[in-house]
Amino acid sequence: MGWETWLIGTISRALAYGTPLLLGTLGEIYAERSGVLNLGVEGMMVMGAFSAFATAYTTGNPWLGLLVAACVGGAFSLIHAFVSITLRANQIVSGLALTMLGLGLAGVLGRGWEGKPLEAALPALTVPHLAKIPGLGPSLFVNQNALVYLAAGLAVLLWFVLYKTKIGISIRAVGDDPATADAMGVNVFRTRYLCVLLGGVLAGLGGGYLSVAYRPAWTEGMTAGMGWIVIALTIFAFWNPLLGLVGAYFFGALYHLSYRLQPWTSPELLKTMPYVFAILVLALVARGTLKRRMNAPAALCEPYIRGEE
Amino acid sequence: MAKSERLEMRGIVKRFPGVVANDGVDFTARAGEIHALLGENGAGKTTLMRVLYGIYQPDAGEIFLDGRPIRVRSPAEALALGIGMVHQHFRLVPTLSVEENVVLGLREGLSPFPHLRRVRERLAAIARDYGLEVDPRAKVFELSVGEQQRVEILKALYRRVQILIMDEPTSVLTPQEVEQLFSTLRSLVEAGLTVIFITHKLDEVLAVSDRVTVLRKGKVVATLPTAEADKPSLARMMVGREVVFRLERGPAKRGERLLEVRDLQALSDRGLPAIRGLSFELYAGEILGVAGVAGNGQKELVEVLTGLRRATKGRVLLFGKDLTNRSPREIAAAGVAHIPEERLRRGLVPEMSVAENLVLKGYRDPPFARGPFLDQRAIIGHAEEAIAAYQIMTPSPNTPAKLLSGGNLQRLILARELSGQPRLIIAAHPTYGLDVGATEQIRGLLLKQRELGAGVLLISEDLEEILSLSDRILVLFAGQAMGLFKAGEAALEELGLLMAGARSGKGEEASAG
Amino acid sequence: SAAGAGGNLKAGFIYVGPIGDYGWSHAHNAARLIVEETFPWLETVYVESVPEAEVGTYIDRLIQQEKVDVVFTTSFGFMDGTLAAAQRYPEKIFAHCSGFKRAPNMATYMADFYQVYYLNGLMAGALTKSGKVGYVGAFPIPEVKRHINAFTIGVREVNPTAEVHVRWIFEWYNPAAAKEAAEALIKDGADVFAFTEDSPTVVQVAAQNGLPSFGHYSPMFDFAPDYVVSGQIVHWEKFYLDFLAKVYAGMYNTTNLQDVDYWGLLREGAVEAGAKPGMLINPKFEGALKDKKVRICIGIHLPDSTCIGVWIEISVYELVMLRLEQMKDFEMVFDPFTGPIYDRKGNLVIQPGARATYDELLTMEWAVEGVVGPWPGEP
Amino acid sequence: MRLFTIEKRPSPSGGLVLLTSVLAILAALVVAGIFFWAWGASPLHAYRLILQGALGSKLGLAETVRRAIPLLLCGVGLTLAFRALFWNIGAEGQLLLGAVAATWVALFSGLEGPWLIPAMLALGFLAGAIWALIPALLKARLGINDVITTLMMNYIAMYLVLYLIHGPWKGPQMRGFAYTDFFPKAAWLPLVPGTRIHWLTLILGVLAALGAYILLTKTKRGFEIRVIGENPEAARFAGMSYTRTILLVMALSGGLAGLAGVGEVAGVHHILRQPEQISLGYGYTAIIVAWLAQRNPLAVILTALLLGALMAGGDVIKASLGLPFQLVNMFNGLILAFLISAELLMRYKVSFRPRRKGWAGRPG
Ligand SMILES: Nc1ncnc2c1ncn2[C@@H]1O[C@H](COP(=O)(O)OP(=O)(O)OP(=O)(O)O)[C@@H](O)[C@H]1O
Ligand SMILES: Nc1ncnc2c1ncn2[C@@H]1O[C@H](COP(=O)(O)OP(=O)(O)OP(=O)(O)O)[C@@H](O)[C@H]1O
Ligand SMILES: [Mg+2]
Ligand SMILES: [Mg+2]
Repeated sequence: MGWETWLIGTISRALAYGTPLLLGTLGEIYAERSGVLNLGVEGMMVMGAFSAFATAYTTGNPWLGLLVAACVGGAFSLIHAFVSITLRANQIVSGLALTMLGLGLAGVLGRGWEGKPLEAALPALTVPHLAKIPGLGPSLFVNQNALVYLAAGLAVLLWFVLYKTKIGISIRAVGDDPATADAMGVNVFRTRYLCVLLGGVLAGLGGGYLSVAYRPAWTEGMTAGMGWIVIALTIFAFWNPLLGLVGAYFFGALYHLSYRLQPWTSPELLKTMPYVFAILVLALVARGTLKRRMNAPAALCEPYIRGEE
Repeated sequence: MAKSERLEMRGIVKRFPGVVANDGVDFTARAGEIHALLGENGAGKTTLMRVLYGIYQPDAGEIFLDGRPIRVRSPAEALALGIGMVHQHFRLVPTLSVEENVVLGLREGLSPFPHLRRVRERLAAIARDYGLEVDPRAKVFELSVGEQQRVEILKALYRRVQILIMDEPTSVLTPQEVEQLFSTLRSLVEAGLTVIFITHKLDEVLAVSDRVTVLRKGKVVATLPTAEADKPSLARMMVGREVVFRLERGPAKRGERLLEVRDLQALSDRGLPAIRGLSFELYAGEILGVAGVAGNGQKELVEVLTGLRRATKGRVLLFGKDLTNRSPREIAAAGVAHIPEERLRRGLVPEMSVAENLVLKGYRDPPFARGPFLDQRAIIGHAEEAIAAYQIMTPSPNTPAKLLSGGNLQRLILARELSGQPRLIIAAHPTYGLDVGATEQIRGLLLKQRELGAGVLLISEDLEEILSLSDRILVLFAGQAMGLFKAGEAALEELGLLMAGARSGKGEEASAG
Repeated sequence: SAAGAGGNLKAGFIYVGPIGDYGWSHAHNAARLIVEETFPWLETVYVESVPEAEVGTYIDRLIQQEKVDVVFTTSFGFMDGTLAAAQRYPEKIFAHCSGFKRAPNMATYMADFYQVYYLNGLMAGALTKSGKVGYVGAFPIPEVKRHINAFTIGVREVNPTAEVHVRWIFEWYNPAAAKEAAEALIKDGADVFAFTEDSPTVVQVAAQNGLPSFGHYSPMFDFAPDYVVSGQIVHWEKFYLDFLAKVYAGMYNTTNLQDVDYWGLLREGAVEAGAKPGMLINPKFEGALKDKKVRICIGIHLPDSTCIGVWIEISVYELVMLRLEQMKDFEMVFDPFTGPIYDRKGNLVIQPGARATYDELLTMEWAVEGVVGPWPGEP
Repeated sequence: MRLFTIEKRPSPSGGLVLLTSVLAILAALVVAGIFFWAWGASPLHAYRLILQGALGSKLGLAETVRRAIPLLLCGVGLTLAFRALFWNIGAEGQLLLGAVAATWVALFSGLEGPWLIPAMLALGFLAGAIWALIPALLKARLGINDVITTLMMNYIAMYLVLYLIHGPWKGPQMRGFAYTDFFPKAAWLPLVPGTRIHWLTLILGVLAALGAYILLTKTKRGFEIRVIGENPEAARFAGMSYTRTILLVMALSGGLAGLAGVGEVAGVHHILRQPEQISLGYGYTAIIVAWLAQRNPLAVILTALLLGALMAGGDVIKASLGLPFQLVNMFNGLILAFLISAELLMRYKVSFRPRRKGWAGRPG
């Protein structure tokens, strides 16, 4: 088989598998940019997956399912926001609690929803004319979900907002130096709440994509650790939505290749790559000015208490 | 002098646990004036202005702006009312660019986009008008301190403030930069703004202000036109008694050479050269003052000498031994005491007890340790002695250090650092932020160590402190020695020139001698 | 002993996965519900998602606190824990699914699909156009390898040059992994799918790409009515009904289970071929299967294409029916693992005319000719 | 409008800590009770069963203690790391490495007889320690975030175990299934008769708790650990080596988790199997254990037993109530969430009245 078909196949799968990762990562980037580490991504995603499926199944409308998933993910993230921002509790522990809670709750609620085929799945599209472009067409425009393009568009939009708008400046300021942002009249609490909320909404949406588009069915624990890859990806992307896009597709490609390359290499090796890469990337930029420019938001993980800088 | 009272604060009271920082303060300021707010450390200047800027809510009192009563609930509201403040510690996000910092928090129009081009144009115009040039695209962490201050002023002006509060703006500037700042301030008041200028330096009050209000212990002593004031009278008002401008100290009895620094080089946190070929010597029985504007390598020098930072080149000989790049522990063990710049951040463990803080360095050795174990009884006993000897006010040796007041924290540090009879004391800003009593006590302690034959390396931004304590003065600029003077030889303006980077032949000669 | 002879019985079921996996544990639980419904004297309890090493704990709980008389443990990983418990509680009855260790009070049981996979392989061989059939396997263990080999034998019987491409996901249950494995196979050109994994993912992926597939374990017709050709369906209740009835009647007791080993194939009705119960072949595919003709040897078919017997030409549809009847026959006149069979390295693994023994089936590590892809543990 | 005001407390008293912890657990019980109720089980009945199942019988008690063993070992290690402000989320991976090392000793080292168990313990400790030293070094030398690295290392450890059991270590006696062969009997940890409690590891856990307590409160090293945890800058200033201390702490923390791994494979499984079967999330649950103990190693003995009881109670949820097992997960999440929220009550004084004077009041 020619290398073009390999490339096309890999790209097209990278988009499909990378999309839920991308959605989760975009959200986590915003949350972390505002200074809140949310380790509850897995929990929010799985809640999103369940609620999307249940809604789409009952109403027959996958888009409604996605909407509900976004709302549920958002609502769930507010628990973390409340505990870690308002109550100033430890963000790490709160995030872990959220993951446990989400996996448990989705499992409990999801009882009885297993083994049901979803008629109203989000259909895969083939974009009429673009699909004919040689090479590019089949990689990007054949048999993909609308959400794939939505997520990619969102990455660009969120990049623009973060780097080119006042809102983005406020978010970055809140994550790097909340005291100064506060002094400049930026509402630190509100900014953080909104960013965490956005993180939850996008994680929920990513979970929803899994259960109504990627593999239209509900089974408990169906996120299978994606939430943790999202945490790794956020670092890998240096908290930049565009790099998040690249990273999500890269990890998507790796995941695909761990099956594609099975005749030649051990799948465990390829599957550890996201985690190994996350550590390597951190080690690579650990020194010098790179660190200043590309490092984690300075106030990440630190609850902001006015007057306790 | 304009007639109208633009701002009036009446009967402002602000209490903190254990202190009344503002005790019924009346304060007025007019359009088109520079109004100096003078007072000692802890007099309540910053607190009063923070009340005005909406950071604190007063416990009593009212504020009028152009005759109308206002309530300032937050800095955002203050800005909306045309009140801006440049803090002692800058409020800039280091990773954002200058223009992004200017835009931060701005509520101008409905568009979420910051219109950076328009920002840049207006910034350029303001900068031109008031002599405040900076590159709008530079990241703040790449700027010098003086430039950062300019960004702060630009930020306020961009928000069209009518009242600009500057909290001790000169402490981080060279005399030349101070001059430039003053001329900027003058052009601001010519344009009709009100500038409130916080300081505890008399010369600055006389040099720049139109009127002055003197605060002491949270109360207003007087408000008067600067023209009617002079240095001694202001000083009396400020301190509440006659001020001796020179401390009594005997002549130096220079002993053996304790410290020899040869062609030292080191990098700053940002990886830029911070110390660039520095050489000097320090002898037993003398105090060597290091004068210089903040950010010219003082911090790095202290850190290299105490083992907290690596020298990239050069040598540090302590007591004749080469201790370049040795660990803090080895250097301390050799007999070097370190009174650090950042008391709470570096010098103490706030959550731990006074007793434990007192053995922060000595815990390794007897009598505090027996083998791998700590001897609690010895540690408490030692704490009780130190508390008595250094008059540390604390409920008990087991009280967490964070509950102590600033002066007591510094006494605690001195008690610890001076306990092992050090031969060399490196003191960074030892009296910064302390009240007069504590300041005098601590200066006295340093002089006593000098009498006992120790050498003292004194780093301070307070020129007056340097001049009054030092036997010799080293001027540091951009990581290099600009000159070395004997006490009494240095004139203030010459020091100022050197601090600003101008070379002088005389300094070179002195360093040879 | 509490168990047996007339008194009411209480049976405890221990599952390794969640009952909602729509695979293995789901199927056992469905059977549990059937037996409970059928026998008025029977009460059941179950525990799901039991970690392998915890089986002993849960048996203790079920026996000491829930007072059960019979314990079923349904995962290979439970084997030694169950054996230890059988020794701890000699007065209770145990049955362990998929293992090979027994005791006087511990039987074993297993329903195996290899014959069904062979039937599905026949159909897959007829339906593939690319000559590549995709197979997603959970773990490279003998059970799955047996399935793949039987399936491949079926494929090659109809389509001698076709290949079965295998990808492993190393998990019983991971929908995303199954999906990407299936997608990888599609990218490699596979156009018909079978799998051994506990979710309907592969069926869905194939259908999304307009490709036919075979369900596994539970009826998966509903997940893709236009694309599920046939599949494997298990009837664990066949075993549970028989075993519990015999315990109730006192035929099985705590002393005579040492050699009780249920091995359920088509003949026993423990497994069924079909897209859903009663639908052997999805009517949508009947036409294609009837159109495809093959020449088969009735007799002994040697590898050099000689036939000791007669050659006949029939449609694949008829062939499936024929083989099904032969395997269901009490004599089991046909079995896919009948020699000569060569592994893909060219070794003769089953002598001409011989059938794979029970032991050979249970320890099967080799891959037949036609299997393409990684094969961990290949001799 | 703010509904409550918050002021910092100097230091919480022991009684307050206990009270708030108990309150948090009660709150979690109430919320979880709603789910029991919604599932058609009377919460009171359920809790009674759980209590009985975890503590009210010999079987329950034994199970509680057995589950507490890995929690105790990991939890003590985590208190040390947390005291030094090192966020070790990686006990799970360190535990797995201990299990891998023990397996190697048992099956491939060629050692025999009485040497096996000591060698397994030693190598398990070492392997866990080495695994933990990687993120320790990365933080001390390069300043890389510890939460992230320890978390990522868990996954790498997981795939390492998977690789081993599918590849080189797959047991020839396992009929092709992905397990190693059984350990020789000499490599099985002795049990308390009639239970599954591997007492050797239990004793090690209690000793570790005592040792860690003495280390922290009575020794020079412990003083350094506490100073570094409270104020790393001051520690550097005082000439304490951050690198050395963090390496020591993480070696102990990872080593203890490694011992927990040895206990699980040598005391419970006697083979190496799928990672999520070897550790039932003990490394993560130990975070709750250490947190509940207020990072006090002695208190870990109690909190490990408490969480062990919860896990044993979870067995009852599954076995006797036929409730979905995820309720256990949910319940743990709830406790954790309430617990950290309750910390606010310990560290701050919260008064539920709106501030009259607008903006936050306490300040800059
Ligand atoms: N947030 C606070 N909490 C408690 N006490 C405070 C607080 N801020 C200031 N104080 C106390 O109030 C008093 C006045 O402090 P303030 O900062 O206003 O003095 P200042 O005149 O600005 O001194 P300096 O010259 O050192 O800046 C001091 O005793 C100080 O310790
Ligand atoms: N709290 C901290 N968090 C992260 N990194 C730190 C922290 N404290 C120190 N480091 C980093 O750890 C490194 C080593 O610090 P350490 O105090 O051990 O220095 P050292 O004593 O000179 O080294 P050595 O132990 O090799 O002699 C330094 O690069 C420092 O930046
Ligand atoms: Mg001040
Ligand atoms: Mg060191």
